[in-house]
Amino acid sequence: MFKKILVANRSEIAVRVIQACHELGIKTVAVYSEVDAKALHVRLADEQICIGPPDAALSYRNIPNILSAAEITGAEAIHPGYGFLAENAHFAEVCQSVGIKFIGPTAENIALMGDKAKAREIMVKKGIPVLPGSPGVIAEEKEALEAAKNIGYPVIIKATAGGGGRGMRVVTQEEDLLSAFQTAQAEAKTAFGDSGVYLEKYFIEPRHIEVQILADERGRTIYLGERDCSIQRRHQKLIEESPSPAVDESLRREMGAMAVEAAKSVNYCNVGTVEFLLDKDHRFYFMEMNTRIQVEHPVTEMVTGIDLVKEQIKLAAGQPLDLRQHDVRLRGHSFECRINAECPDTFTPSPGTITNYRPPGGLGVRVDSAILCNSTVPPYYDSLIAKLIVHAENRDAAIARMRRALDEFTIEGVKTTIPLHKRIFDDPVFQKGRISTGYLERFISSEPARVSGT
Amino acid sequence: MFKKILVANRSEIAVRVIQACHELGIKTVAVYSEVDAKALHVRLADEQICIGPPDAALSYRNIPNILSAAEITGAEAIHPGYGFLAENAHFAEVCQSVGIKFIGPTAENIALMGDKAKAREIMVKKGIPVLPGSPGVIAEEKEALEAAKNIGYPVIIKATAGGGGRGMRVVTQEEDLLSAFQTAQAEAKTAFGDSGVYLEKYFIEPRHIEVQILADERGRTIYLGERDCSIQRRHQKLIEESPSPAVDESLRREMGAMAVEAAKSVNYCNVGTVEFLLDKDHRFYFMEMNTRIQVEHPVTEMVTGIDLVKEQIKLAAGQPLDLRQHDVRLRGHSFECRINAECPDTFTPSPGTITNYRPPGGLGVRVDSAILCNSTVPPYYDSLIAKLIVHAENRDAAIARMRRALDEFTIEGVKTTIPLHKRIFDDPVFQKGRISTGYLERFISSEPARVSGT
Amino acid sequence: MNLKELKELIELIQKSEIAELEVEKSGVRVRIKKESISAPIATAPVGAPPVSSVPIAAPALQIPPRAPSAPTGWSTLKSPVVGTFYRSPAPDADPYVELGSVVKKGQILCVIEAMKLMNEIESEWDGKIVEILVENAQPVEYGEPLFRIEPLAST
Amino acid sequence: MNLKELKELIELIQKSEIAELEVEKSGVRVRIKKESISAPIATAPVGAPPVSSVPIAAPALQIPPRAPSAPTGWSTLKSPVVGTFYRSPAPDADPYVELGSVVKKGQILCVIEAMKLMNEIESEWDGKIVEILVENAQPVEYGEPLFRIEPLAST
Repeated sequence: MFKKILVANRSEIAVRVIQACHELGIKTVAVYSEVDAKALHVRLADEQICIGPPDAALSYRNIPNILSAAEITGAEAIHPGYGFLAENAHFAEVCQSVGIKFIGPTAENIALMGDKAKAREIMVKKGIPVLPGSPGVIAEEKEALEAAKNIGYPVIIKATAGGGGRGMRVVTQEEDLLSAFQTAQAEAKTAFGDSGVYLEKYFIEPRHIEVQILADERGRTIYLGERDCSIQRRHQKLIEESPSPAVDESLRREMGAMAVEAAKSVNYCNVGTVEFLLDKDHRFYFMEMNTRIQVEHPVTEMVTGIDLVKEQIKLAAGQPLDLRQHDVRLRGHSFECRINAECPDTFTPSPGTITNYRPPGGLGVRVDSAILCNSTVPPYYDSLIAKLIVHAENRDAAIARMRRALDEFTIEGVKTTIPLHKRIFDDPVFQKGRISTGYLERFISSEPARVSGT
Repeated sequence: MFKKILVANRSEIAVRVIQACHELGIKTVAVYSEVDAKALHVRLADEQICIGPPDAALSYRNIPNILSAAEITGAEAIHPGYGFLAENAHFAEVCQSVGIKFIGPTAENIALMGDKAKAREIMVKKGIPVLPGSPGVIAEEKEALEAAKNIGYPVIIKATAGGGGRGMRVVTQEEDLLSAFQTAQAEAKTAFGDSGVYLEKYFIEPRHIEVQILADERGRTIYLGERDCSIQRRHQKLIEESPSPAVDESLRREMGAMAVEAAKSVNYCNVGTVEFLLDKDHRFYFMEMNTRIQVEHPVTEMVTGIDLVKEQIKLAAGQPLDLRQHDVRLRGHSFECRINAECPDTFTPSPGTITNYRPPGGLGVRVDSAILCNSTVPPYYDSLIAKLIVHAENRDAAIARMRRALDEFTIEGVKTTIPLHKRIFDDPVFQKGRISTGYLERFISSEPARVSGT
Repeated sequence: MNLKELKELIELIQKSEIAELEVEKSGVRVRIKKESISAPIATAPVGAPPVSSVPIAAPALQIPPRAPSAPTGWSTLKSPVVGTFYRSPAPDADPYVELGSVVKKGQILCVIEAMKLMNEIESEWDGKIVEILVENAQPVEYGEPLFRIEPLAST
Repeated sequence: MNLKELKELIELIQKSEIAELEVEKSGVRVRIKKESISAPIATAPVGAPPVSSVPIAAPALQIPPRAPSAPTGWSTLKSPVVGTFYRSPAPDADPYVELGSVVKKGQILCVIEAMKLMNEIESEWDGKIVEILVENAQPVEYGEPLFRIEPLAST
């Protein structure tokens, strides 16, 4: 096992990694930009090294300074957290070349999964369902009819040069295709000066379901249930839960097996997440694989009782996975709310000084945060400042627990997404688990216009 | 189910009860003394009623004011927490007479278990092992020999008028009894002017093990594993854990069955705890039954996943227990550290204003507290200000987690027992689980003398 | 502490011949005192506020005021129990007192019902009722102000 | 902050003709400065330690002073990288500069080894080396002060 790990990150995930290291008896080195000198991760670590100015490109993404920091402190491994250098294949490679263990999968794993077209190709080869679509631009009507038939209705016609909904047409049956195809081409031509369009499978109210996997160097790979991350705004997840209200035991086993297959197909090692789109008919499609610990990993920890960051470090140290698939048993239900320092109505960032902070406590409540009273939320980084996670015996009880925990949560000095979370957890549609990736935009637009929240 | 509950307590347990009520959709009424006007339980409750001056006898123990508060707010039930009126049979009776549900067992249950001699008598009748001892004062040598033989060596001779160790003699074998008996009588005569002595079983390094039970009105009774509360100073528990390192599955079943039998023998209903002394040879003896929710209930919640306060409220509302014994499965290991506002070396209380507060967070860490930044710890009440609870996959992992959580815990402005907890969790003897009720006094006296801690 | 407060502090130090500074927050407390020669603090020019009274984030910590304080000289009779406030002994009876009533110490001013018991509340002073702070049949908590009384010179 | 540190502070203030105090902890920062008339700080009697160097368990809010600030007029050259500080290009070579060396802007003052690369660190000013703040072969972090340089009037 490692004796000392450098944590190449900041905020709550740096704190989370330092906690796991200390529980494993491993010393920690915090790196920080000048603006983070008083941050909690700096306080909690055994050693601290300033690696640059506030701009992340010159500090938290500064590969030479981070590696030098590891060198002068004698750290044997680097934990990248998420974001910054976590999915930078070059960084993983340089780490390897200088003999420092990168806590994550291999540089090859990262590079491969970062190339979405290549990853998709491999999955297709392995018989894993991927998002159906036409291979490229479609010029001829006949070609469009054939592609749509192959994909299966409904399909969406999109402009290759497109954006903002223009040149887009959803077609639910064959007889409407040709007219929609022509309109889309004309619209694309007018809007972008390019009439090129392509076809994709159109999903009505899909869910974002992802499967957590753990894999050791010998190829033993298990899955740890799924997370439902359908509550998103502009592809930013806001609330996650495990298990998904849409996944039953048999679907879980099926998706789990596919996720394990996806990981094995690239000789994946360490923690990883396979993201699927799940349609209304419970068909699922591979979207991509994330080769890092994820923001929402706690909900999986709560229902499985497995410490993913500790497991991750043990796997990186070359230890064999001592868990078997049958050891993984889900218990209860867990939610995570991302508390961002932003206006809960306009979503504009709200950096500043936190003048009062009291996290909720009690049974089944977990808070991952790096907030200290009088600490500042600098404007340079991600607006995520805390994660509120609850666990209870079932989904209804977990909703009740989250509502009371949100009520108890005190953060003053910056605006946060707490009021929005409260409104979502009060919504009967959400409470019934009738969510999809379109839920949040619809929920927000259905609310009466509001003045800046508290 | 109740619509509104009055919480007749303060500090962390009042907060705990309010949290459970809100999760069940029940409105809450906080009562408070003048000094607690800004306390967290007052803030969190839906309604607040001041019931008297700081002196608890005139506020938190003021039965007329508490019942009037319930009356004017329309509360249907009163949760007494622990301490104050929680084991006051008269209060339970008055509640019943005015039609307000006392959340706890019946007044008869409380009265019976409050009468230690009577409780012991009932247990003996039911075949439950009790602490062996002579029935009363022993005057004759022959009588002493016979009593000692019945009890079994080692025995302890105690002065009936005694205290402070005088008139006490431990006897490990029969041939030493008579001389010790005579000396004890003489010593008792000199010290207290009364030569009366009696005999009791003497335990070497016993453990305090207690079994949590749940019982509904129809008599269905289950046990929820045990808690080891051996870490005590002057009979005040400081650290509790579940499961006990000294209890294996077969002993757990045996003690559980006895605890259930003890509860059933008095038609017990609601939550309760049966306290046993466990000797080195794994024989156990009934000590007493506590007829309330206990300070240390969280460790049981962590390993069983069962919310005891929610269960307690449901039972008080007359709902049948929907858990069966086979539903109760222990998972992992849990510790609780009682954080008292007192000097960690001299144990003198340290009331004052909390100038900085940041509880630890992350996986497997729970904090039950009512502390707010800039809140005061008044000198009028118990010094318990927070409970730090951890849960992990096994005892070693739970120790590692507690150590890191203690390191993370910031409380400034008052002295707390945190430094003492850190030292105990660093102690290899404690880490190996070699604890008994004598552990803490011995540990403290074995430490080098220290100046006032931080 | 904001910029304004800091400026005040600095001005104070600059203007005064003696300087006394006390800062306390979040567990750190600094007090700096500088005197020219050894003039006692009492010689500080009158009019300069004592520096230690600058309010530096000083949260009140004991009993919060639950009602606006009365004009100087008025006394406030507070409820000694929790219950329901009644101005008269029975629904159809006259109130014990009205606004402007002159009352004697020991005279009953109202009853508070608690647990079906009527607690008669007596005046603690000789005086005139100048405010009645609770409506009839309203619940009151411990310490809740009931009446404001303008004391009369003791006869 | 303990009593001893406070006493030191007070003594300092009392003894010195000018007083400059900076206390910072837990998010509150207070800086008090008093000068007799308006003499520049540089006229402080040599021998009295600069007040700002009193160690007051002072985690700074923004960029922490990792070394005492220099007298006015001195410039501080800080490390632009993380690595190991060497005063000479090779173990057996002479140091680039010594205390008192007069250097030109752009002149190499030291190397910092990072990832097996030797980063040559150049002076940003014409001036005289008045302090060398890091020992040879010691690790340095980003922004760590390396040299104090007394600038010379530009030629």
